Amino acid sequence: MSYSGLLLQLFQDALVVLIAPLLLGWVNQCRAWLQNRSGAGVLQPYRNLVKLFHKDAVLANNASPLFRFTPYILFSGMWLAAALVPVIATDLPLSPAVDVIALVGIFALARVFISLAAMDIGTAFGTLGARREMLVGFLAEPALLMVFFTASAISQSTSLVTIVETLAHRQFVLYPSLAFAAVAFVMVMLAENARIPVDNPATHLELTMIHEAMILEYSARHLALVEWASAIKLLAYITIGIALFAPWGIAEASNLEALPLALAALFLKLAVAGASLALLETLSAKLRIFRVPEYLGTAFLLAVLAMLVHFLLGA
Amino acid sequence: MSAILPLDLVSAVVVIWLALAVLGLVAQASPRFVTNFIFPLGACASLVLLAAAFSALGGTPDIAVLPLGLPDLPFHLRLDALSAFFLLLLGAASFGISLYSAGYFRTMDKGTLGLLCFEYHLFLASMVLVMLADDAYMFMVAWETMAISSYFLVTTDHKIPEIRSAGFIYLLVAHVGAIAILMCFGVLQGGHGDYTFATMRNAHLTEFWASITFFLALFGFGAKAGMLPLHVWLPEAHPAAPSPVSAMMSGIMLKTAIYGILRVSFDLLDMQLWWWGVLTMSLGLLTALYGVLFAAVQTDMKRLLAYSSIENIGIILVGIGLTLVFHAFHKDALAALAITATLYHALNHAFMKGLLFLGTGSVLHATGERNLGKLGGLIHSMPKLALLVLVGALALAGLPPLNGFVSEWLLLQAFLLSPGLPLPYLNMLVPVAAAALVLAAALAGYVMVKFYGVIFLGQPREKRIEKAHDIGIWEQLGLGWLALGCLLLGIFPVFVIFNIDHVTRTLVGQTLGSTPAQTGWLLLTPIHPERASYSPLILFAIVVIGVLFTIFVVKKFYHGRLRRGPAWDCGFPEQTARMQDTAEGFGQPIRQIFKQFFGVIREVPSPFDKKPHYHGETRDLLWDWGYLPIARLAETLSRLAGKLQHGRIPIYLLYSFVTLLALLVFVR
Amino acid sequence: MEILLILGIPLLGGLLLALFGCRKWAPELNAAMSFGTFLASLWLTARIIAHGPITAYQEQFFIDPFNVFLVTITAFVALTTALFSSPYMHNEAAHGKLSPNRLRLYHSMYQMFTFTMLLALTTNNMGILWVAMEAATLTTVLLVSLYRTPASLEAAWKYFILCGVGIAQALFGTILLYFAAEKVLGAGGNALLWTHLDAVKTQLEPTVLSLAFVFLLVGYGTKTGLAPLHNWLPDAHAEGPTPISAVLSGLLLNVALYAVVRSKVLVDGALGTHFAGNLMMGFGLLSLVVAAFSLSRQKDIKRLFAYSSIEHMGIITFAFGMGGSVATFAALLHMTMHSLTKSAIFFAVGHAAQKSGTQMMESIRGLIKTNPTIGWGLALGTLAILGMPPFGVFASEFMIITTAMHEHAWATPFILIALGVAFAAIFSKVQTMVFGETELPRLPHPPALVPVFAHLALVLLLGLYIPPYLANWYRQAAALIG
Amino acid sequence: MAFSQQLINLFAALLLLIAFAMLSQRRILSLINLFAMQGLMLTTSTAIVAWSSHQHHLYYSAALTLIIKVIALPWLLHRLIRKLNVKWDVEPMINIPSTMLIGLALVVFSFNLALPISQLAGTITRSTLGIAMASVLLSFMMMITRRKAVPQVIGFLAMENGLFFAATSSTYGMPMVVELGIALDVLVGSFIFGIFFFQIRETFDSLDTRHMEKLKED
Repeated sequence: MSYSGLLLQLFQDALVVLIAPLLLGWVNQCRAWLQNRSGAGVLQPYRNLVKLFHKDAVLANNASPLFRFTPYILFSGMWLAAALVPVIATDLPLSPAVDVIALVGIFALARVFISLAAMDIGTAFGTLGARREMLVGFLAEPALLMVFFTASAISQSTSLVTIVETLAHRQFVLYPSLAFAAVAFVMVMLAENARIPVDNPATHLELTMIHEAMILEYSARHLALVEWASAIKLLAYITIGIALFAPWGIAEASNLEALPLALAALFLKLAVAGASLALLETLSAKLRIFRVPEYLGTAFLLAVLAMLVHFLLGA
Repeated sequence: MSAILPLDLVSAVVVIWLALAVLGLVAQASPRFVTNFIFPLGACASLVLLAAAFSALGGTPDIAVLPLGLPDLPFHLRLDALSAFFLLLLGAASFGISLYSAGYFRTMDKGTLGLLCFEYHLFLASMVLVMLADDAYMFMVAWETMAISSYFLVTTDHKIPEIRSAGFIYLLVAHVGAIAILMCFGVLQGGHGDYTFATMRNAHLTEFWASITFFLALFGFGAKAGMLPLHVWLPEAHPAAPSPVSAMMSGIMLKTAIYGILRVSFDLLDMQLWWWGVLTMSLGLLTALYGVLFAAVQTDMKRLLAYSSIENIGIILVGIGLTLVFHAFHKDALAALAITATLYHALNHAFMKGLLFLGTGSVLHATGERNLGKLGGLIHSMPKLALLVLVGALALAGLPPLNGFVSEWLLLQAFLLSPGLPLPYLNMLVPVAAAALVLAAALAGYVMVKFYGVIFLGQPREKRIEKAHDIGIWEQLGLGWLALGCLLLGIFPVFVIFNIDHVTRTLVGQTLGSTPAQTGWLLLTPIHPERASYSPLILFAIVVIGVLFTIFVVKKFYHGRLRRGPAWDCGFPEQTARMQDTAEGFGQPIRQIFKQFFGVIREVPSPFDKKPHYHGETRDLLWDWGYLPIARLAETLSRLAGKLQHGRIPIYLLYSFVTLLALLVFVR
Repeated sequence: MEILLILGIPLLGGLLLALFGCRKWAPELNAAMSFGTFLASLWLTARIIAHGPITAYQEQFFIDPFNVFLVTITAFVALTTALFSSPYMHNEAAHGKLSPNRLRLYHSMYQMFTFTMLLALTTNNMGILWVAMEAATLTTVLLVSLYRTPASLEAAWKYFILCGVGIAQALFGTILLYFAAEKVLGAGGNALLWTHLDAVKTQLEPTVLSLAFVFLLVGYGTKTGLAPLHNWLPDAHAEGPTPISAVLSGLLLNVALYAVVRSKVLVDGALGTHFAGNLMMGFGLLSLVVAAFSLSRQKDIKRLFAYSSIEHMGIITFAFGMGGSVATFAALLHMTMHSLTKSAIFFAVGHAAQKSGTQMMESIRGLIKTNPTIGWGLALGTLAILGMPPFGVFASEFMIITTAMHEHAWATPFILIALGVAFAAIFSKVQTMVFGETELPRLPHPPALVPVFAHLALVLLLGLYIPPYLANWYRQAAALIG
Repeated sequence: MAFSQQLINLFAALLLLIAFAMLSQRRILSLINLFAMQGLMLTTSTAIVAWSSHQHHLYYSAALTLIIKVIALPWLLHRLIRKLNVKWDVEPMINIPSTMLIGLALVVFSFNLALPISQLAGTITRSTLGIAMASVLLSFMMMITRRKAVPQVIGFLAMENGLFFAATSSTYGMPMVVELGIALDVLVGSFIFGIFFFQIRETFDSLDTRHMEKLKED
């Protein structure tokens, strides 16, 4: 482990926490534009967080310690996940500790905790949200893993760094398997981050909501942490997508000169990804909750197909 | 006098347990003595067993012969790495369970307690003997003693007809399985009544007979393990038994079946065919999916856990199947990886399922309620239990950094590395299998959220549950031990695998590619650091640091003002705790999606009912498709056999006459 | 001398009890006589083990390890059954079910039955063997109809006719045997002596012997309860007094099978093929399967265990049929275990039925609660008979099934199914009797449970440890049978 | 062929004839008479065998047969019939012609079976083994086709006759001990039959075995 690596790791840790709300703001802004609204500006998520942190927390009478503890777990879990994805450089000292499977595990851990917290108060919304979240989770999680497996099969490794290194430095070859995987990944990402067509982050309509239903009882700093964690999660997913499907421009190991360029590439890619996400969301309609399993099932099948295609075509 | 061998220690533990069993029967007049003395002493014996097994892991096999058993076939004992590993599992899990039992059985009435103590320790001793047996006869004796003693444990509360029928089904399946195992040994034996495993190891069978042996073993041991379609006894028997017994059956006894499969297929048989592996893997996958789906729709907490045990056995079987495939193609490094994952998962499951079953025991004890629809909010009245069970639930859900994740991670690694098998179809099958496995694992998370959330979170659905008392010191010790195990097994996998390697070496002739000496104790790298690595300790540390850091920052920079208020009532003020979402509701999406797999019986009230009544039941379709037709067939046949006993002398004479004539014709 | 005692004591007992059998102390006298017989049999056994086979009284009696082992079991089970029968009969008399005259008949015939069994075992003459078997039928017919109820009369009549006809076939078989032997050994008394026959068995005419074996098998097989000749057995077991069910199952079936096995040895020698073995295997399997499937529809507890006896006789016959040292050893062991276990079960069943006043299983409930010893005796006995280790029945089933798997794998699916079905049928019924709730009163006379647990303890012991001298004894017997 | 052998063959044929007659007989009294006659045939043939082969113990057998089967048992049966007041006709379950046909087939079958064995016999009476076997099977047949207790018993005793004939004709008789034992058994058995007749009669008011079909599986 080199000092530069350590430095890089710390830098990325700080970076992901700080730019996550920005990304969210950007997506929202793009969406507003696409919907012919002027939008609240890309910095609105920061303002929200500041506002929430200043409020007094209100806790339900029968909230247990688990309820209060969960936002912290959620936040640090997501932070860890985002910090592990090689976004600007592949020389991350922490990355051997967690490979793609463990990454999925961390997401699952966060999901289980937020669901449990949602059930803690015992209101109708909380449990309903938890149930739906777990429903989405148990279908999305395998799909995500299969996407990862396809990439792993190509690179013969489950380590994210190795995957990225392999994919970033290959010749530009069209992998049909990766194409399938990419579609599946996007579908999973939409579901996992509570975006349209699975969930709508902007409404509190009881018939459809998932994520918002779970965090209904949170307020003030707890809510701030949860929201922030969601933003980091979105960032993490998008960076994973970038790492898997568009890793070009990433900095090589201990190559500090390449860093500015990599950073620029990252921001560019994030901007494009955020805009496309907004576009995607605007173009599609919210699904009925009973259609969600079909949607996710499709994603899962696509991911499995990706893997099969890989074995069939050897690519 | 040479040093004390591990085998001597293990045998001493058996003797102690048997003595305690008898002591419990003798001392049944004094329940306090039984709970405060015998059970803790039994737990101490478990610790000795743990230590002995641990020291035996790396050593050469110890052999002993007891002057008991059949003539020409005294009881042969052998303690090798495989048995040591399972003994370790037994010792570790039973230590916690016995400690817990010391507290749990306090309230039991006198006569029952003495008997229970007897059966409990006999059960433990017989399981040790199963692992030690080195000849078929002793194995079977120990095996069936285990079945009988556990049967009587299951039927402790025999006044309830359901419990009786649960016990009956259990023993029936166990017995049929045992006959199959017996037949399997029949093929393996050398003829002339030589039933020692040593002879069987040297026997050479043709492919056909080896396959027969394997199937018989898979059938026989699968019946005990709860493999599909022989799983039906499991969700009946586990809930029926007192919770420590359920914990022991699920945590330890099922593993004896795994031990048996491993012993026969890797030790006694001298060949492994790849399609055995495919078969085992397919059955394992079916079992896992089936188990987890049914777990998701259960409303009885112990049944839920029982189905979850089925799922985990499925995962273990997948591991065994994969090992067989690899081993058959001489990919020993991969086989080592798969078998390591399998053994690891078996060990993990003993801890997690033991913990959870004991947890349900405490819930049952405190509330008298098993139905998830009536529990809730126990985290307030039983905070200690809630914390300990949370560990178990997270572990069983397969979440990092706990132990369940490690073994699933290893197994997935094995799947990912499988390409390169010489058969293309197999290569295609593997990703599909991996997908199914991942699906099962993800569903396990669903199940655990339901399990934990409905029991411990929310508001108590019944008034009396609010006054539930928390667990006592014995229970805390027992549960704490198991929870600690879940955590330690989760964050020190390298150490665990280092020890499992001894077993791996004896089974598949190779160990994992890297040793701790090469990569350090921190990083788990099954093949090569480039390919995959995982360090739960670092992960755990980062999460803990992250949490602490966040808390610190939040505390530091922002005020901590907090006030309590009622939860939002959705604008409907007459809400009661009974209106919370139920366990059945939680399982509803699963039932909806996989409705073909369930036999759902529902009575839904119409909007105009004066006294609305809702009843929902999810049936195991295998009962209707598999078992009931068999039962009906047996019934028909027995009616035919009954026709023979017609009651009329001339008819009877005619049988005799016809038999005679037929034989005379035959002789001609 | 010992033989004289072994046969003399029960004969004397039969005569004495015919005179005094109605007295109050008759059951005790009965037990004392049986005890004397048992001691004599032990004496004989000790001598055989020490000196090997003997013949006595102009070769009319012949004792080798095979039959001495059966003599010991017979004497032992007769003793324990006598012990059990004493409180049982007191209870029956107290309930007014039996008059003093009937008791006299019972006790006298009990001793006579023991006498005929022992005569059948010790005689060297195949003809006398037949005579003793027929006499055994005659004595037990009277015992089966002891209660003089319509059902018991019917059972006894069926028993009488079916076994009478069956045993007549055995006589024809014996005649054919004599017919074949006479040409080698010459006419006269020696041609039916088993020792002589055994010496010349290879010279006997194979065609005649195979024909003879068919008749002998059908004849003695009827008494053994082999399907489809078994129809008398459940009726006779269910309707007679329970001690008689115990000895019928525990002793009579064994002795009948002994006769079949003796014949098989000769036929095997003469034919040099596996003809007799094949027949026995076929009958054994058929009995096993038929009995197993008959079990599940039973309502009467004694009928249930009667079918279980057929099942076990099937297993033993199958094992003898397989032949070879291991299977024969196992068959002998199974005979022992079955005798001990089944009689123990009948003892427990007798008390349970007496207690509830009915043999209908649906009326017997919660034994463990009202009378734990009976309940546990029945539960453990049932588990033992179902072949659960560590009880000894398992030891023999273990050897039989593994050997069958090795040598006649085609038969094992039948065994698997039959044992599974039998287990389901018996255990489901016994479980509900042993467990559950009940409000039954206690018995006027305390039951004799020593026999039950003595038998079960023996069975348990033999499942875990067979003493070397016992093993040797079995091995010698197995070697004789081949 | 020696004269004695011809005689024996003649009596054997008569024995078989009587077996057939019994099979077809409807009246119970005639059945008993036929049984006595069969016993007489048996006695005579035994005596002839004894005379021609100089086997003296066969004379005892003949005497025993005469006493038990010709005199004692028929007398006993007659007494019983009188006491029990049974006069009804015997109603066979299968009609007589078919019974006879089956009986015929049985005779052919047993001759066939006995043929190779008879070749081996060293005795002068070797051809009679088939007849003995046939009469045993015919008696068996008779027991199957009769419903009432008394004819069943007569069938049983007739079977015993056939066996006895087999013993004397094909082997010059069994050893004396055995014969005595068999005779004792037959005697005791008959007494028990008698006891049973009374008990059955007392309990069921009839000697029809149709009353005794309660014990069965349903």
